[in-house]
Amino acid sequence: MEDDEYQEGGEIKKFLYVNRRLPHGTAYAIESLETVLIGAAFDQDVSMLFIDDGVYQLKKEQAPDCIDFKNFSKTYRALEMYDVEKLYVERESLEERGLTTDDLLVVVELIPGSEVKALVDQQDVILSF
Amino acid sequence: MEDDEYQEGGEIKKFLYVNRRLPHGTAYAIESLETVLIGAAFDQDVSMLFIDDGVYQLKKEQAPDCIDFKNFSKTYRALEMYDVEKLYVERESLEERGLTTDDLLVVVELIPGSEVKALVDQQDVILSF
Amino acid sequence: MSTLNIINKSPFEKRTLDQCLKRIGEGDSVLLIEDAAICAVAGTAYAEQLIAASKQSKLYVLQPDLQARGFAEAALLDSMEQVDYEGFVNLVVTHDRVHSWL
Amino acid sequence: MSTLNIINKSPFEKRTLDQCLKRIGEGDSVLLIEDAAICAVAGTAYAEQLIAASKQSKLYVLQPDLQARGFAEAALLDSMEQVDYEGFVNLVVTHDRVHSWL
Amino acid sequence: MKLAVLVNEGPYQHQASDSAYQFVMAALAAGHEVMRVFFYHDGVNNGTRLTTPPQDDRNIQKRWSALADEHKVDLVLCVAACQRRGIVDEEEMKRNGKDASNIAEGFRISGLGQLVEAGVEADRLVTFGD
Amino acid sequence: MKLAVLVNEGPYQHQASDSAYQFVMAALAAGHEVMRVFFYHDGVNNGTRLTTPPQDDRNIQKRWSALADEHKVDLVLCVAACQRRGIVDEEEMKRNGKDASNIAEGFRISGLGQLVEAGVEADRLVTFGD
Repeated sequence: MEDDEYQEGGEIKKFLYVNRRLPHGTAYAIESLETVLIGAAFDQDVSMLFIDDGVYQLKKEQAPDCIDFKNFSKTYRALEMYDVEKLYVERESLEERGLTTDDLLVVVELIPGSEVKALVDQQDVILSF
Repeated sequence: MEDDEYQEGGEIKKFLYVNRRLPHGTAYAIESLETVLIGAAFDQDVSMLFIDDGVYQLKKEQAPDCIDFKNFSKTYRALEMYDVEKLYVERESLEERGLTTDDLLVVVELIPGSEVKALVDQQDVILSF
Repeated sequence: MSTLNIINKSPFEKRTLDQCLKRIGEGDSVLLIEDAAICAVAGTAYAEQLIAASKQSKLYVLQPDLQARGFAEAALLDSMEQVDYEGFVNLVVTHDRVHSWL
Repeated sequence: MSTLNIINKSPFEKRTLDQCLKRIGEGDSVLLIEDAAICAVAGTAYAEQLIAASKQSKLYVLQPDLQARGFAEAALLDSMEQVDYEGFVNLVVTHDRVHSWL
Repeated sequence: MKLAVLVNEGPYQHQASDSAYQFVMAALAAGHEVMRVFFYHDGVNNGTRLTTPPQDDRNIQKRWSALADEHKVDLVLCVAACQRRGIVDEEEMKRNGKDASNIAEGFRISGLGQLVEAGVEADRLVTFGD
Repeated sequence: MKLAVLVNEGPYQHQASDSAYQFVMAALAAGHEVMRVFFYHDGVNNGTRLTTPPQDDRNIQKRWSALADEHKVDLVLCVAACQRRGIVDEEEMKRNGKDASNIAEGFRISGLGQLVEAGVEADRLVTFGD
């Protein structure tokens, strides 16, 4: 039952944050983003994957101040400064919603659904809220 | 903007409790049932409608004690004592789930989906958790 | 005898929209709020289903919830009417009952 | 490189099961817990989809969650293996990672 | 018209409490009466005074408390839901032998009968949840 | 093996906290180490000592507190989530000028870094939510 693949300290782990929910209707999107920002200090290998309704988190022109919510969508633009540079968006998720990469706040890597498994298979830790 | 159809006191209102969720995974089923029991004291005209996953609330042989949950399913049998006698179950909801009325704890009135609207249209208040 | 049906979840996430639409009819209205607002936008996978529903029911979307999610300027389905919270209150008052599909 | 995928919601309520199954493959497993346990039972509208998925992925259901909901004695899908919490822990340990589809 | 509102989710996690608040404000502005807001399920978590949300965010509890103060709206937390979730007033504190209370101003704890009563007395009941 | 667990929902409303508890008990019984249970989002509501569940029902908070005591499992509540939801220890009480605390025994409030650290240090991280 022992797994010596990773020793404590030193070793770098691959973290994948899977975002599947709309922003604002629930707090999962903002609290996921907060985890990514805090996690950046740990110098791990971080990727973010936006699939299903998670692609709406990156939609341009969000104005949640109209319902008295904080507008945290700008923070996705700041991820680069935290060395979080691998943002993947599933093409089919955009298409079903009538969206294109032009609708998104940040430059992302568009991947087909058939490549999601390969991305997941590389990871050590998956966080999906 | 005034609605004089019902005066306070005296008048009896028709309440429909719509149950659409599985029991145990969330507390909505048990807390809905608690409302019905408390509401019985108000001498209103109460009906309960079980559609979608709500039909599972009436499944026989529930044993939630195996995960340390209270077994409140017997309470559905006691509804009669509270004069809550109109329990409607949608036929299609049972069928999709491979269930029949033999699987249910209580005697219910089976209605086709096409009659749900007529039932709803008779109501004054709809509570769905 | 009209019912105001309120949907608050994305049809991509939950089946509530389907489950509501198949059980309502003539005289009923549907109001899309919170995360459900996004399906008021033209071009989603649910457009056709909503257009079909609009033949018998009135469809409304809560504008602030659309705007919050970045769709203030987006093209909406033809049959979709935008309301603000004042309009939401009016819908509640002018229907016989409210059914929140949770 | 295998992933244990955990689903906890009924496919009648949420689309999580669909969304998971279409993105996993060879070597992956699916564990149905909580409200998702009910789709392990034979004869539901999701039986076919799960049987198809079982051609490439192993399917498990958490027995206590089935029993809680009244299906301890029910016929399950052929491809469905029952585990208790001890079995759940074993699945976690014997896969490379865990993906909870929330 | 006389309206009542039911809130089934707690603050910040779901939009339900925000939507309910905006709805109540609009209803009052339009001249309607809001006879009661009933908090059930996790909704009772709106009634704790111990939150400290980020300074640049809305304060959901204070907004409800101010509404109760200014518009005399009756904010009722379900007692059974409070007991399961740890919302306590002075009386519940004594009754259940707790060493602290956490209820916020403008809220009161009462029975589920208050929800049914709201359904009976109001012309319309509107539910906000998950 | 070294395991970590994340709980995203509060007690009684969702099964998440129950499932997580049963999982942790089974993991300990099988001889694994559970290095941390991290409570995030509404999950922090598991850590209040002010609940009084019905006598014939499970006491979710007491069960977690007993687990911490008997098995030395580290139960961590996310500080930012606690502030939004009103879970307060002595230190937070002073820092935010509150007049009461409500944290239960065996829980501690700390930063989100503790979740990431658990992901780094544990061999497997298992999430329970809605």
